Amino acid sequence: MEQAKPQQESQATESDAKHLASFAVMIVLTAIAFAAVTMDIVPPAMVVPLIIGLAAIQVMMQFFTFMHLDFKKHRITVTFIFTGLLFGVICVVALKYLV
Amino acid sequence: MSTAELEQAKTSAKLPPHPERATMEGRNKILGLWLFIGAETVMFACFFGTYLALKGSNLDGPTTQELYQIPMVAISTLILLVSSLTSVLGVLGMHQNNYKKMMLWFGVTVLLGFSFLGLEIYEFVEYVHAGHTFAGSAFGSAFYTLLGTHGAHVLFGVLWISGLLVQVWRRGMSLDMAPKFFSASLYWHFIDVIWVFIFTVVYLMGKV
Amino acid sequence: MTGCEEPDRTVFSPKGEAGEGSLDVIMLSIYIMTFVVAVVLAIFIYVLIRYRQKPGDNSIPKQVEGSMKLEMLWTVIPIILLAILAVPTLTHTFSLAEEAPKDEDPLRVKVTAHQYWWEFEYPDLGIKTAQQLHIPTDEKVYLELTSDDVIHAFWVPELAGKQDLNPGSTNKMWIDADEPGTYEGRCAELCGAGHALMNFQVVAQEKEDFDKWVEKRKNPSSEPKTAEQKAGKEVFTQNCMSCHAIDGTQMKTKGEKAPNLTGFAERNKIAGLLENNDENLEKWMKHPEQVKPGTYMPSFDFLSDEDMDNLKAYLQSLE
Amino acid sequence: MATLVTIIVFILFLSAILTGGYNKELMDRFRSHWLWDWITTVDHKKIGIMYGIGGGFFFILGGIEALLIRTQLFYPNNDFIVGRAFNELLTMHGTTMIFFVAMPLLFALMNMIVPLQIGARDVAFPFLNAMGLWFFIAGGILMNLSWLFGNAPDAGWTNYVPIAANEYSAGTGIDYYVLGLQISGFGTLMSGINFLATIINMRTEGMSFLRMPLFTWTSFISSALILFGFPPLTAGLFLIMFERLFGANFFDVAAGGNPIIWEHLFWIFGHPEVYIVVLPAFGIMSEVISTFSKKRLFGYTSMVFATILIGFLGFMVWAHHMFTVGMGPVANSIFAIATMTIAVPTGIKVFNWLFTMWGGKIRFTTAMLYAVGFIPTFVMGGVTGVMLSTPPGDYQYHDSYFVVAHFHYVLIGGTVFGILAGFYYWWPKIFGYKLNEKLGKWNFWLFFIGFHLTFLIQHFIGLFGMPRRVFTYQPEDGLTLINQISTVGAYMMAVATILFVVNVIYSYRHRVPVGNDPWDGRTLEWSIPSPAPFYNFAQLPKVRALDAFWHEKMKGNKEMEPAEPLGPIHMPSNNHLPIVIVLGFFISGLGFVFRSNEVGALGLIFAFLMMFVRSFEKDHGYHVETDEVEKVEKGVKA
Repeated sequence: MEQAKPQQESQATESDAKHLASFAVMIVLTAIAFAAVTMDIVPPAMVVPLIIGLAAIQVMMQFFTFMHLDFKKHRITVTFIFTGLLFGVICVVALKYLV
Repeated sequence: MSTAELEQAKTSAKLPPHPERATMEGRNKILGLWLFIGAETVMFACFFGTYLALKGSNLDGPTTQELYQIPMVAISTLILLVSSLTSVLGVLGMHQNNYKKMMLWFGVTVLLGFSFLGLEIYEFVEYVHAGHTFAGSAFGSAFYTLLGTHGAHVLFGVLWISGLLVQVWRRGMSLDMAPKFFSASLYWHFIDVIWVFIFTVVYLMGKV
Repeated sequence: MTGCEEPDRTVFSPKGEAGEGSLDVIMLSIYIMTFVVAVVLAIFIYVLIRYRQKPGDNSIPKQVEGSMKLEMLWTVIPIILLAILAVPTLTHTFSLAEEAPKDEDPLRVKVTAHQYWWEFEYPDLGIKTAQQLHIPTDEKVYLELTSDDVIHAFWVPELAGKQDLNPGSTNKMWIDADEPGTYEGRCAELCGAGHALMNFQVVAQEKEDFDKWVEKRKNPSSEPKTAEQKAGKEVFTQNCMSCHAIDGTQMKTKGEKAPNLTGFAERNKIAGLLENNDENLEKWMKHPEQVKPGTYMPSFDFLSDEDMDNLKAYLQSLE
Repeated sequence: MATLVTIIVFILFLSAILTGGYNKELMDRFRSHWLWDWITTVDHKKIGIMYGIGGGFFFILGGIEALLIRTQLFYPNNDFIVGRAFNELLTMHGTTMIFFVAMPLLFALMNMIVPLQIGARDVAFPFLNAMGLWFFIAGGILMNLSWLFGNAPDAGWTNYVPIAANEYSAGTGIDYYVLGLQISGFGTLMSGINFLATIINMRTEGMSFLRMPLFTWTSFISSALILFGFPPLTAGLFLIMFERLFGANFFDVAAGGNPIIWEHLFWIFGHPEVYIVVLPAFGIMSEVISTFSKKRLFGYTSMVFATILIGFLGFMVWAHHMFTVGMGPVANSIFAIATMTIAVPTGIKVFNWLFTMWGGKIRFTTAMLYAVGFIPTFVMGGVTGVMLSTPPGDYQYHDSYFVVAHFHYVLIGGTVFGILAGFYYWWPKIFGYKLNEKLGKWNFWLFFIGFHLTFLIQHFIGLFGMPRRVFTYQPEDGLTLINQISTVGAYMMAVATILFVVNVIYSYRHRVPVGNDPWDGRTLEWSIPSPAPFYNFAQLPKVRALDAFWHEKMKGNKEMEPAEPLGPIHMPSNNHLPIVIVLGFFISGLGFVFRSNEVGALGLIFAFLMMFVRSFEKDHGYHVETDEVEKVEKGVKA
């Protein structure tokens, strides 16, 4: 029972500054993605993998900072979310390439 | 925490640390919302897949290259990313027992959500004038279904958070409200996550 | 009792290489599966007889947790059996998907399915026919399958397995027959009210017979000879021509909405279904909806008896 | 006109609710009625019973449809029901049996039993649970209204486009399918989330994951499959709905669409769906076999991991339903191999069941008969499943009666046998008396023999060249006799079903109360009184081993050791909002079916408004005081 007890740990780690910092990183990642597409700075073949990679990083950041998902404390939640992501990716790939 | 303590916490202004997980009800709610997010992920994946399969079928309508306007997308993205930050600041406010801060940031989130929706409607109107309509082609249908579903989620999220704000405004903060705010903010982040993929897969890849 | 006739189109008596390919895999899987079922049944029956609770025996059996060895055994053996099955499965999957060779000049047929009839076009020979597919024996015929409306499936159990006909795209398969004969085909994908009766026939002929047939189709005798047939052609022009075409005549428009009727007299079946005789032809033309529910063919019961007789005479003269 | 009337009635209704301008006295009488108690209940056991009644009703409906189908096929060129009407029958039979029979009946058992097996007083979301029930009922009714109000859906339960598009399926038949399934699908998703949260969060002290009974495990995995399997269906149904109602073009080739998208979305959902309905049945069989062999389940851990593996692999194999679609040999081969691998964990399960019985003391009660009959039947369905996984073979089997035979072996031999076994097994726990065993045995043998008579022979009908979903065949096809045998078998199953209904009535009339533990059970549910009291456990039990109750019994204890002192028990209060919210969705669905977007939108607005009302509700439930608990416990034991 992973979530049986209310967590009593200190909340010092949960500062506004930390969240602002990760927000800044997200903005930078987004800016890179937009720049990669609108300007000629990346070889054309690399653009799509690059921006999808950036999106994936951003999603992980949302999960683990903004959404307070903790690998150790919420093992089952993490399992379910990642299974969902895996099945989602399968759906996208199948619809794109098998249709 | 014993039942008596919980009863007391329900009425007092000072909530326990991590109030959203202090009750079984709260833990269930948060877990349930996470599971729901897992399900929604797969549903959106299906819409993304459909969009990818059909994005070339624009018939007489404009292509993705002609249609999408990057500056507008950039503004939408910025609005939604900032709203994600404001909603997490609201949650932090709740954790710090600072309910003014919580209300303020969630209020800002609602405003940002509405401005995103306004921008999206404006964008759709532009597209329709450009000949990109829902029934015009398979591309149009897939595009508006994906974006429209996301927009509907934004609308629901905005209404949800507004409802919670009204509740706190009328009755004051309580232990019951904590998981509700926390789940609403989870939902809001999820909407943002979907948008990250929308601007990547729909808009940016439509320009590559 | 009508049920005593033998089934006429089983997958167990393939008349071509493609059907045999499927049957190989089917038979291998049946052997393996029979073995599996036999093992399970043997243990099952033994257990049921041996370990019944006897009256008065209230002892508590030993609570066994499991057995690593046994569990490994029934994990590994199925894997081996599946591996045995997988090999021919994969080779046949690829051989059945073989495409028409580019350098040679194979016989290609474009099959288009419609609600509820089949159109067969030989693009290299310039022939179009319907409901009855003619192929030469001992030769792979490459089919290009597509649909005009909804999804159908092409199935001639004795010759090959199915392949879907999707609107908007073309699927490929090949069939062959190693002995002359008529093979029954069916639509195998639910396609609407008339799905059950969307039948067709494949006529396999020796190479020279097939060539003769091709010649005849290229130069069909479609002009009426007797007065009756001439009158029948008149009825046809007035009533049928907007949907049906007949090659080899000077008719102004050629309908594409319904089966091409060139060489109608040589078809074994009317509408792919009824035995080709005058009585059935009249039944079909007068009440098509009763014969094949959902058909787009309108009823021609308003034709006078004379017109109907003339029309039948003309259609049955088409060679 | 009809639209106007609906809108007026709707507005009156809405204003009555919002203003409280209704007859107070009448409402009070209404509220004290037992029916109101059932309609507003959030008790998982009552909800389970209502799932059972609903599922049973649709089972009879679907069964009648099946009999009509088999009657039409009794002899060649029969003209009893042909053409579109036949297509409507087969569509409604398939859809009803899967969505409105198999799933609700399993939900019935899951609702009744899972909380008891994990030592919980309730499910995680009692309110959502009630909503799930009403969504199922609303969806089922909406879909079956098509028989009354127009033409029924006619494109098969797979509902492939383009035959499901406006152009080829005239009228509103398919709209009933789309909206009915959409509505019941919401309910299913809610129930799935509810069971997942319940099993993760609400287990009692000591009930670790690897001590959970197999039925709970399979319900858990099956709920996870619902969680990820239903969204693709939801997405697909939205696409079809937009296409039919609002002129979208996902599937219309002329407008650049592609019908294959639907096939993929449907089967991405459709294959896991098969496991959703068969896994809980595996769980029931595991419980029944273990109890009536008086032995611990052989290889419990490998059973658990086999279940997880089946669930996971179930997502990777959907395209084996589409081997003939033209995906090419590479994709076909990959999906063929992936499909074959599922045979391995399934095989593990079968042998583990056999070896659970090995060395045991087998008692042939009706529940056990169903479990025993299930093993060879399901093995038949399993081996034909492996046969179907080979593309070259599948080219022949696909869409023929062979497939029909295969999935009926899995769905009846697996799911229906499982459900019946579950009912015979858990009936005393829910109602406090057993079903009659003698009638039960008649019921089993008739059903078992009728089933094999109907479907064994259908493998051959398929191999002899008869496609599925055809309303007739030709006399010269040589298929007459075997079709007739199949029809006779179907009627035998119908008699068996009637016998089950008779048994339910007879057993109720001649009910003899049973104690806590009528079967010498092994799991927690047998440690509490029968019927289970509304609060389930007076004191939550402490679990010390797998088969917790058996463990205590072997140590000489009569009861579970409590994990908490006797105290007031918190219970959720009844609520009428679930049915009211669902009513909004139902009206919305009906509105869209009748192509009235106003009513459709109004229904949705009403539903969301009611959800808002729910969010503002301050409902903390109530407490059952200790003396009342003691009174109930004594009353049951006396």
